[in-house]
Amino acid sequence: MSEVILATQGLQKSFGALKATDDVSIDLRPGEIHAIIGPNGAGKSTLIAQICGALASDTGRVELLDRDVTALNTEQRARAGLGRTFQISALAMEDSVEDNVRLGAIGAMGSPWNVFRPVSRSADVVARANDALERVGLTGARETRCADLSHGQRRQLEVAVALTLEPKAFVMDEPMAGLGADGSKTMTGFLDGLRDEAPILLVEHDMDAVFALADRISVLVYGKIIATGTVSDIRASDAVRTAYLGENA
Amino acid sequence: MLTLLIIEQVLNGLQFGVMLFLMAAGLTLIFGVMGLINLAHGSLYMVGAFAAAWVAGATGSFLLALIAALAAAAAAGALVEVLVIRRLYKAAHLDQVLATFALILIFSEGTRWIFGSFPLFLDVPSYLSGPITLPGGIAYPLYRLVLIGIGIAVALGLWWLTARTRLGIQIRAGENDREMIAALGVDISRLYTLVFALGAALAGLAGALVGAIQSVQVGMGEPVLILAFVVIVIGGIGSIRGAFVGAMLVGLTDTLGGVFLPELFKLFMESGAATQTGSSLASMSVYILMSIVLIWRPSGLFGVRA
Amino acid sequence: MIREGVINWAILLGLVALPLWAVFADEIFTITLTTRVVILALAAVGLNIALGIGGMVSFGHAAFFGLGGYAMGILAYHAQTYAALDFGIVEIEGTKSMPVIWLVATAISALAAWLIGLLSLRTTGVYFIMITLAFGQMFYYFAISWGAYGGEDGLSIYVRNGFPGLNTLVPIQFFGLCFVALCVALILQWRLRGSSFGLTLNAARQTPERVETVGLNPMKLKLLAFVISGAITGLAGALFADLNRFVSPAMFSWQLSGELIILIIIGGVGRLMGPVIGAMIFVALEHWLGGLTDFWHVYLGAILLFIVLFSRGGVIGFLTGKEGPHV
Amino acid sequence: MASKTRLGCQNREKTMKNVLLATAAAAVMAAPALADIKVGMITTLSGGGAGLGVDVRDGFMLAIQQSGRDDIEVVIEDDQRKPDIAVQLADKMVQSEKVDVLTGIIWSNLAMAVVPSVTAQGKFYLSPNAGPSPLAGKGCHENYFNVAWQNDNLHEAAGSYANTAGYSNSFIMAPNYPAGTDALTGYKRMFEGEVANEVYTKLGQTDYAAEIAQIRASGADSVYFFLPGGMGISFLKQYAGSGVDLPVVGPAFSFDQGILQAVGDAALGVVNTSQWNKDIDNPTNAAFVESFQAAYGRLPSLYASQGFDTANLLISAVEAADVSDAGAFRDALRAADFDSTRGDFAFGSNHHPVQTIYAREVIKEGDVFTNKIIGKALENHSDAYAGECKM
Repeated sequence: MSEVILATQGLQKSFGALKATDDVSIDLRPGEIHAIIGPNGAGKSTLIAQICGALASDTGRVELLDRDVTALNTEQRARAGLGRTFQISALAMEDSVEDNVRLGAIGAMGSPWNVFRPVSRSADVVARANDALERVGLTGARETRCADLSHGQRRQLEVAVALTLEPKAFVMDEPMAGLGADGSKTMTGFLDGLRDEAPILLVEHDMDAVFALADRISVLVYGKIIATGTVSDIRASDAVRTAYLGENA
Repeated sequence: MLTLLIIEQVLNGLQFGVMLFLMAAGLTLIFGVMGLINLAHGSLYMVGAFAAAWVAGATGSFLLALIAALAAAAAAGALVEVLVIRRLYKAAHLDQVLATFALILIFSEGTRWIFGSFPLFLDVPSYLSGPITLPGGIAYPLYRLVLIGIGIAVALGLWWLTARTRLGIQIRAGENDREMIAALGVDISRLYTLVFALGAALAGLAGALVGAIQSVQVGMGEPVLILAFVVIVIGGIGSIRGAFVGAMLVGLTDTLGGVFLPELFKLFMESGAATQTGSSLASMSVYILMSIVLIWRPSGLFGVRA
Repeated sequence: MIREGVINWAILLGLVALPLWAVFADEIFTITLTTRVVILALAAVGLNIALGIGGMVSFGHAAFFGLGGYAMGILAYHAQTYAALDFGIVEIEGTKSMPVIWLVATAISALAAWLIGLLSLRTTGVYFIMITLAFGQMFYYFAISWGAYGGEDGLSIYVRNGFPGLNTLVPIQFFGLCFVALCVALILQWRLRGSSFGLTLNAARQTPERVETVGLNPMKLKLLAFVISGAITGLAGALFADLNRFVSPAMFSWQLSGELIILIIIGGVGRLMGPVIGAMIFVALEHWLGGLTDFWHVYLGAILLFIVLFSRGGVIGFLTGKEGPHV
Repeated sequence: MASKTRLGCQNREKTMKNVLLATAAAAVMAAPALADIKVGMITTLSGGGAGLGVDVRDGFMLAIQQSGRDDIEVVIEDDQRKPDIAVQLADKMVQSEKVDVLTGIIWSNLAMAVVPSVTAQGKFYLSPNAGPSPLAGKGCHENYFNVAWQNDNLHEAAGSYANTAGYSNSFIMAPNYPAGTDALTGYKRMFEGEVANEVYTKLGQTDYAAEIAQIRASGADSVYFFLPGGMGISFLKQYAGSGVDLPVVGPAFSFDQGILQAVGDAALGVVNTSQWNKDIDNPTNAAFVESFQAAYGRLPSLYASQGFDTANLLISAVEAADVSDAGAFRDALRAADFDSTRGDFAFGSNHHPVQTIYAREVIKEGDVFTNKIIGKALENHSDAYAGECKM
């Protein structure tokens, strides 16, 4: 097993004069949760988009399992082992919960081309989807239309879809956003156990969750990583305090 | 001789282009601001032409006819906006297509009901008729030069309107963010009616101006409508500048293609067959142009990338 | 509110019962009219796969309808005149056999759909609507000026093509053929909707970025859907040509593309039987209103307007009380 | 529902009275009742080309009404100028209405879609307008009669007129579709001079600036154009404003009563060719023009005269034979024993008219633009395809 699962080197993306990300180099090691924090507009979403291939980088590279995936597009990176969740749920709202996880399972198996056989008869797809639903605790809601789900359930479903992919690394964009205290606690517990399956690159605003979960934290401000370290390192960092918490040191 | 012919054909292409621009400008404004696909825009063109023909017949004044065309089309536009279109802004594009298609049917057959099945008479006023001689010895119809002038004037006016006036700021804001301008206290439904009426008036003006040298008849709007859509798609939807460039491209391609493609084919084909082949290709040329532009730039020349 | 399944069976039953009644009542024209409904419905079922499931609003499906029609027209014309089709390298005999014609019609339409889809799918939204329109218009103007096969006059095929074991000249038998074709297409759409392809395609319409993140290419999914869609509409074109024993460039016109879209909206976008009920209503309106007044388009327009403004989700949406997919 | 009518739609009351009178007369004279005959009319009554269909229908119904016969039932349907609708209506007429005779189609492409199939089913078809060449030549049929012209006729006449007018170099132009190609072929068939340029425009084109510039540059001494409907109006208005003053010749279609008012002064003095005009000097024509104006409040057009003649041909056949005896009925039609608005009327071997085609000039009578005959362009003219017709 490689020492580093996912790594970026010198990633940069500009929108006109604005540098959304600037020379970002981070890595994700086996078994860890690496959190990215930063104020609004710091470039977190841009960074995720660059890592997952939704946005082409101006310079820099992305490596997954020692393989350069910079030139690959989103779907190829997904097949290479990246499992992403979205900040704003990107679910098929008109479809049932079950269909949404099955989408992930079909993607993971690379088998979307059968136009005639009902999905329900593909035992492996069904099993994989059911498994993911059960793990996030959505089995009871499998028939529900996605649009009728509560906000918390949608976050759970986002994670479930990523689970079906059995990725080598998760990239999660604010999985706690909008969850209540209870929801947040459940999700935290769940992610805590997930790190053994695959490491998680976690972008999150919920500081309690971040401090509870993260093995390492990187702080992104104005597109630059200003600090990387353990929870206590970051808590102690003056630079972070100045830039992020807006306090005058 | 050939240079003269080319210059004359380029003028023709420009004239066709500016008239397409009048149609396309309204269409692109309405789409840009309200997000509405308005198939009935061609009907407003027809309304303008019929109003002009009717007033010109009654009063003999071309100027009054033009004013009537503007007024009638703007009024018809505002009426339709308030009665029907307003309910469609939030609807899917598909519903808009069906609803405005239904409006075409109502407008067309309604007009035939009122004015009968035969084309109406509308002519160029005597003070604008006949050719004038341009430098270089080209005899060119004065009226067509006037059309080019009016078209360019309208284009400049629209530029001024969107870039320099309060209404223009509201329009541009509306394109970007509806909630924002509502939050700024702009009466959004009045703004929409206004923009729709403005677009309609431009279409009506085009109908009246073109009606004087073409046939004022039911169904005259649809071919122009399709071309106007081609124009705004080439230019990039929502962009007035794009509409202008697109209109010029389409006008020139259509005119020059129709003249020179058959001649081109005559270089290596037998004359009759060349004329046929060239003409077929010419009639497809505008659509070929559009597909090439879209394959190259999927959001048109000046469109915002999705 | 009625369950969609019940409505679907009722529609299908009505569609069979009407012509059967007509046979006994000797109302031959009713059979012809119902056959027209079935064929238009078939074309719209094809479009509905692209539009309703895949979210591709094609304003150029007349291209495939026309190609299917001309496949029939050209093959039958060469059989009729006993002149082989000369491709320079190979010569192909014309044919009056429906199965062969259908095969050619679907194959050619599928090929064209693949090419058009490949180019058009670079665009989205209104641009997609317009680029498909552009391709349709190219075929239209080409057909008008293509003198070898009648140009704007079109091609008349004097005797309807044959099908082994049937007498296609008998209206009810031809109806039966078309009805079977429609049923096959409906079964295909129904199975497709529940298959892994249908599931991913439906997701690709709603959230393409999600489909990418599970490792699938939404573009390829849409392209296949567009090809299937075009092929079915092409088959409908061949049948339509056989119904009229005539093909003309009008089959390529943008009005026809528009009509197909309208059939779907009337019935209900993305609904299995949406195109069928849509075609029934449209043909009925066209037929009955046309007799009432010269200015029947005004009433047709008013009715269509009413449907859009007051019945989101089309007739089936109205009956089931459920909104359909958003496109 | 079909508008089943025995009467013109515009003047229902008046014709009702006529029917009553006619029935009364029949009762008094106790004339032997002839078998009912049912006629299906498929024509264009809505959309852009409706003017022509309305005129054909009105002319046709006027003749039926004047005949006072109540045994001719006419079913009228609107084809919307769409071939597939026309075919559908033809099926309806044959299968459901069970008509004996069909008529009414304006456009060649619609005729090509309908005529071969209905004649093959043993019905009679009387064309009041369209005369595509295949139906006059190889595709002719014993049950198909054209009362108007073969499509090429007016163009041939124009070519012939151009010779007499002394033109030696023509610029010729038509839309790029079969009727357009036929038109230019027809002109060239008779024209003895040179062709400076042959231009095919887009069907439905509305702007002719480019073509006018070509005309100016061509060095021709005359212009021949075939641009039916709105296309012709557009061309003439633009041509008049262009300063090019070459003489223009065209077929009657762009100079007919219906659209002439929309062209206005631009058409004045233009010579066009037609087999009919309102000043053809015979009693039938005079009565037709007068009664048409009285009934509909407008001058009759070429199309109205064709509709009128078609109905009178039909009536003459009904008087002579029973439609159930197809052979006898066909012979009666072939005899063409009726008073035509064109004077003497006769069919050639392919059931197309052998007729005189006039050159007429656009004039202004008071406020109304109309035509005046200035000479004969072709006399007793048949068509180029009759030889290919094997009946």
